[in-house]
Amino acid sequence: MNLPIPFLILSFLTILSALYVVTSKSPVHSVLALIFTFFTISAHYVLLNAQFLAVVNLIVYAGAIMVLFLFVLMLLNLSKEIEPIKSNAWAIAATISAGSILLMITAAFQVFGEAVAKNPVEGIGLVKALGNVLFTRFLVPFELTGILFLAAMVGAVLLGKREKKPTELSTNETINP
Amino acid sequence: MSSLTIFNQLEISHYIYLSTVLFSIGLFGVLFRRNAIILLMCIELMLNAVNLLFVAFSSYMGDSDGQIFVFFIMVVAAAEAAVGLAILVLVYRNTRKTDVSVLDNLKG
Amino acid sequence: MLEWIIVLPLLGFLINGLFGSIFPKSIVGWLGTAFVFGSFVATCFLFRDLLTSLPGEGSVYLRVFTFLNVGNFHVDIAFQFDRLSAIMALIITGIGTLIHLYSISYMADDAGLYKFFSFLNLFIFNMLVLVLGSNFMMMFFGWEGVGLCSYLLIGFWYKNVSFGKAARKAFIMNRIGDLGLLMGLFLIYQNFGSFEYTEVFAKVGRLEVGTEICTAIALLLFIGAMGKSAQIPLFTWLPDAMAGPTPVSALIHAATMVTAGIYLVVRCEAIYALAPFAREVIMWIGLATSLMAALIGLKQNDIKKVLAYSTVSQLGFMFIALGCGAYTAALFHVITHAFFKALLFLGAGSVIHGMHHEQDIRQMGGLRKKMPITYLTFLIGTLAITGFPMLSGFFSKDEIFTAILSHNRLVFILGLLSAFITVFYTFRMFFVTFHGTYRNHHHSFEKVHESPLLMTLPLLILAVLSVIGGAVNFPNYMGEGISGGLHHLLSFDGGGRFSPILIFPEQSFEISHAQEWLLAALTPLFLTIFVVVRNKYLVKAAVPEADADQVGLGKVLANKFYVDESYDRSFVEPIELVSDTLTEYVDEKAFKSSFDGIGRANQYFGSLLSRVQNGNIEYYLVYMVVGLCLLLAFNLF
Amino acid sequence: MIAFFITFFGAVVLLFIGLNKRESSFSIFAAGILFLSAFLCVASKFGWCNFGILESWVPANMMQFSPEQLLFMGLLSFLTGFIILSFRDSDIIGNDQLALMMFSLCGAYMMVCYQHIVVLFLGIEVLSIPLYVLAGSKKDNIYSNEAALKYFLMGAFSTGIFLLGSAFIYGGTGSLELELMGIKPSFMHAIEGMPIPVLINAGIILMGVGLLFKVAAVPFHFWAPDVYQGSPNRTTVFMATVVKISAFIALYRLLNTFVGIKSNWSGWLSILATITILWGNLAAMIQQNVKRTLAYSSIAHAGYLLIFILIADGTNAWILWFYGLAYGIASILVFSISHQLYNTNKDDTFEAFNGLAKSSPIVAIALVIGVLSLAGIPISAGFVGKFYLFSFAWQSDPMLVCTGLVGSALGVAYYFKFIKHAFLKVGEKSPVIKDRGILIFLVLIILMAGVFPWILLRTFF
Repeated sequence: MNLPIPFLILSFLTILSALYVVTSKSPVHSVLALIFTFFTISAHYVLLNAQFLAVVNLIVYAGAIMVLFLFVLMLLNLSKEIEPIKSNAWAIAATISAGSILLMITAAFQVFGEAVAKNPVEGIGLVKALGNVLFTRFLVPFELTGILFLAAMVGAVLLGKREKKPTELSTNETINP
Repeated sequence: MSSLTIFNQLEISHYIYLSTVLFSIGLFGVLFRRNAIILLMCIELMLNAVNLLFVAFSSYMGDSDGQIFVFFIMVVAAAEAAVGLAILVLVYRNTRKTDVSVLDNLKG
Repeated sequence: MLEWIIVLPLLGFLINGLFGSIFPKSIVGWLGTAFVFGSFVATCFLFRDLLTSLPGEGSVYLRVFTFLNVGNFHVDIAFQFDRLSAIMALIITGIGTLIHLYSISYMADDAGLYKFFSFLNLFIFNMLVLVLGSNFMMMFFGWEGVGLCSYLLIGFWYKNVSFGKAARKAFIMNRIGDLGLLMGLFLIYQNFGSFEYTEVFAKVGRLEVGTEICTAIALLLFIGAMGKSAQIPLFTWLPDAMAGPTPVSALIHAATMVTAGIYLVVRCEAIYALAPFAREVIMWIGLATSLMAALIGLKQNDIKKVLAYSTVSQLGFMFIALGCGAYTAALFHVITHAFFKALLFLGAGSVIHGMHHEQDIRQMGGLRKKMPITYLTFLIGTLAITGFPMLSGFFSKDEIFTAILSHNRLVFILGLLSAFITVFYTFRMFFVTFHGTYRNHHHSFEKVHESPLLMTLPLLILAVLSVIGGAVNFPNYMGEGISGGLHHLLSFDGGGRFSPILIFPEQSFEISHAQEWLLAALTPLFLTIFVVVRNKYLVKAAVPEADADQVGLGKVLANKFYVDESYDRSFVEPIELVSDTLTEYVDEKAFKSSFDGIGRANQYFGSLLSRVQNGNIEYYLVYMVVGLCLLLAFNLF
Repeated sequence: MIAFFITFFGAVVLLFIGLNKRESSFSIFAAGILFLSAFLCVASKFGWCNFGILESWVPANMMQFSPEQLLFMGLLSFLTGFIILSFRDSDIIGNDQLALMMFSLCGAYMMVCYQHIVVLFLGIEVLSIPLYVLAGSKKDNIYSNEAALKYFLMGAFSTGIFLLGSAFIYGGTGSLELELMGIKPSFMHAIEGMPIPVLINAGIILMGVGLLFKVAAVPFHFWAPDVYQGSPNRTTVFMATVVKISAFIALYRLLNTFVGIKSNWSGWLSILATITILWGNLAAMIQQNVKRTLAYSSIAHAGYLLIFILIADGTNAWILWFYGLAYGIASILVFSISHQLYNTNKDDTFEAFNGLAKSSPIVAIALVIGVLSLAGIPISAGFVGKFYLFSFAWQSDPMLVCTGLVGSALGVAYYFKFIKHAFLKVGEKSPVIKDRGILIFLVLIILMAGVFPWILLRTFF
């Protein structure tokens, strides 16, 4: 196990910030920590030679989705809300449940090992290569995401608009990244 | 390129463990927190752990399907977040709360 | 002709069910009766052909269409009118017609008259499908159908009263039986590749006696029979079913549906012939049921409950006969039992009608003056069920006992005991109801009236049948009955008779002269019991105790004859004690509570599960993750 | 593919023509489109018409339109058409909701004919996202809100689990294509003593759990009763029928890929099937609320269908088709009657059925037939479906069949509650039941499939 230093540091930061996301009392802090986590994950993508995804990850997740979260937090004025603290029993139950999943999977890998052949190909993570695949092989699913977005948009509008005056939409929920 | 040299030193098991840990942290958050927005964020964290794993496998096997899949996951996560937040706002409008444990009228 | 037998009741159901509400009330009943009568006439025509035809001919097979035909499955909707189904169909449509006729008057005041008649017609239809179907699937359809009708008709008068518990109990017991039946059917299909009777029995015929698979199938089918025919331990639903209108009790819970189990066993005679162990089980369970129900019947005060327990007891006799391999005797008893038990139930209905819905025999007494026809016919029914010489019950019981005697002495003695108790409780009911003085305080004696002609006519017809019904199958030493008796109709003598019936020749039950004498000597014994009962309930006019004060038995009896006391001490008291014990501990506590227990367990588990479903999403998520953990742990390590 | 086009563009047209208007004619339009799409599916199965041009640009390793898939798509489209038609008078009819339901149906199509996990994943999401919205579409109703939030949170959570599973499978087998995924594990299984990699084993479980959530199998069913109860009736019946059936098709196709290592997943799946059957039936017995009872009954039906997944061998998908048809039609029938009764009585317990036989006997008979079909009593389609299922399963797993039989036996107790209340109790109100024509048509389908099942199967399979 000689781990490269950059991987170690990045992983450490990722896990640390992820833990902060789930334990932080303030929702805004959680959001910020989550954005930081996304940055570190993007850095992992760079390590893995997936440059395009690294950028997309930042734009989509950190740039759009998390802004949406922040927006809703601000809108509902939840940033100050102190969440009722759960009892210790809950903490224990949650820890045991999540921990046993973790243990189970990692222990299984320890026992049986994993069989993934290392066969890196130069440059598959670049826009050109990915775009080529996306618009040939994956054209159909790509088109189908259109249905997904349309459905999500119609749904968000339906939930967001006010009953009395159907023409007036409350804009905030209908934003679609 | 320096990232390539680092890449050559990495083992796939490192990424499997890292993603599993991240996934479990997200899972723990889902179980532990009560605020619906935080729950949603924890789910996003779980999805990111999966993304990381996909990218790692994809790079290791030299197969681009994994990275395309990640692309689709991001797309779906965005749509899901939009609808999820809309539902949340709706619930907030009626109950003035985002605490999931308050909503337990349906049971039995 | 065969199609009309089946279609007519269905038509009756549809017409009454769909348009009954707009017909005038007077038409509805006659319409329902007419359809069943039409079916009866059709059955008679076909039966005449069967009687006059040569052995092996005369049976009718009607394939309507193929129900399932995919892959290896092949199930036809097909009907078969052979000698066994002919007898059953005659009982169903014949008794059915009489009971419809009776119901016209009995149910005249009911608002849901059209519903009642359409359900009755539907029942007749389903019962006919059960006995006329040419394969196991058809039988199963009918089986489920009669269950549904029984459920609807039991609950017919329950309008607003909650009967959840009783219904659930009846349900669970019947479903346990159905489960056994279904699994038996699956086994049959798996092993013989078909559901068609002829094909299955042809394949069964090649197996050897004692083959395990036959024993398994036989036992599973018998579980089904237990449920429908109310045998231990699935019998307690039948007394509860008496809550329905009396004609329903007469038709479904005495004459027809409950004998479906007997039909099933006789139909599968080929399988049972190869499973001696299963037959032994059937015999002992039949014996236990017959004894226990008879003992419990001793202490019942509700006139319908007495009859219900006596039905269970008589069904037990039939199963004893089946266990001995005496299929003809069992079927014979089905026929005579249908006559006299329908008669008794309808008589009881007439009494209840005359008494303005009073069912407690302690509230009756002296009714013979007011209801002469009912009294007379009821007397005939009572004599028939107790096996009074030369009445129908005598011949069928005689045949059963002959079979038992040549099979197993211990069973013979215990069966005899049960028959004696039958005499005891039937006459007890009879005397308390019709003799003595009137004891009801709610209605004056003047208001008690004889039932109208529409109700007494079926009683008279059934009474005649109960008297002469034995002629269907006279014992050999008295010459052959109608067309040579049932043996002639059913048995297999290698001469190419219609084969689905009794593939294996029925053993003949030869008994020695000494044993014949023994049987003959039983008559005085019966008379002795008759005298005892007469003494207690008629001469001394003892009124059965209310449930509350069953202790002071001796005080009730006047200390007239020492012999009476000794009879009581030596004979009556022990039996009544056993009966009390059985009623209180075994029936109430063990069976009822164990089935209530199943119901309660369901309830308990159900509420446990719904407590898990507490509405809080956090718990749900934890449960899901725990489930996931268990799955992973189960599979990965 | 034609079904996709028609359904999707139909929904888009509906969105445009119906802007800010609420009319029940939209429902008829939508149902017409869905019946057309169902018809075209069947037509292209029989080769009456050829849409090869449309399908030629779909790579065979993404989606596949075999006759079997076409029939399943036709079934789903047909059921959705009936749902829309029989709930025309739903108190909130919006063209947007109809469009969302049709989008959701597009997702169901994807789950039927996927050949690549990406399409399956997109299908699940396209199916679910409109449903999250539809569950909460009674916006001022707190129960509806709760249902939406519960469904959404748990659904998103299960999506995460599903994705982790597919990542594992991807790593373990090196591919995301359905055809290629199964090769490696079966090959490894064939070699003596070679363990199946953890990645594949765990991946199958995790992906399976993602789909088992959608079909509401115990212990991933907790959302079902609550969400079914809280959602608007039309959405509930859509969830109980179309969503469940399509998820089963997806699960069936997914696990059938790994049929080479069946011993690795059949164990836990049969345990889940047992628990699901018992749990669903036991919990249903004590319910008073009609929708909750039907929700638990649908959980029990999921249990029976899990038995199918265990016996599926690639040639007997017709069992699933037939069972789905029988279950779907009967559910729509019972749900729509109870919906209309609810509209009259404002009572969602069994008391709402009181006296139905007297006030409208035809509806009561329709109800009886629907309930008998759900319970699996002869001459109804449900019986035939169960019969096929159990007799096929009997060869391989008699214990499971016994559980199934016990479950059905328990089931009758609560199904007969409907009949008891409709026929034996007296009700004060006489409900207004519209659309008897549709009810009678549904009854005819049930009886037809129950009495002449093999004609139906011979025609289609």
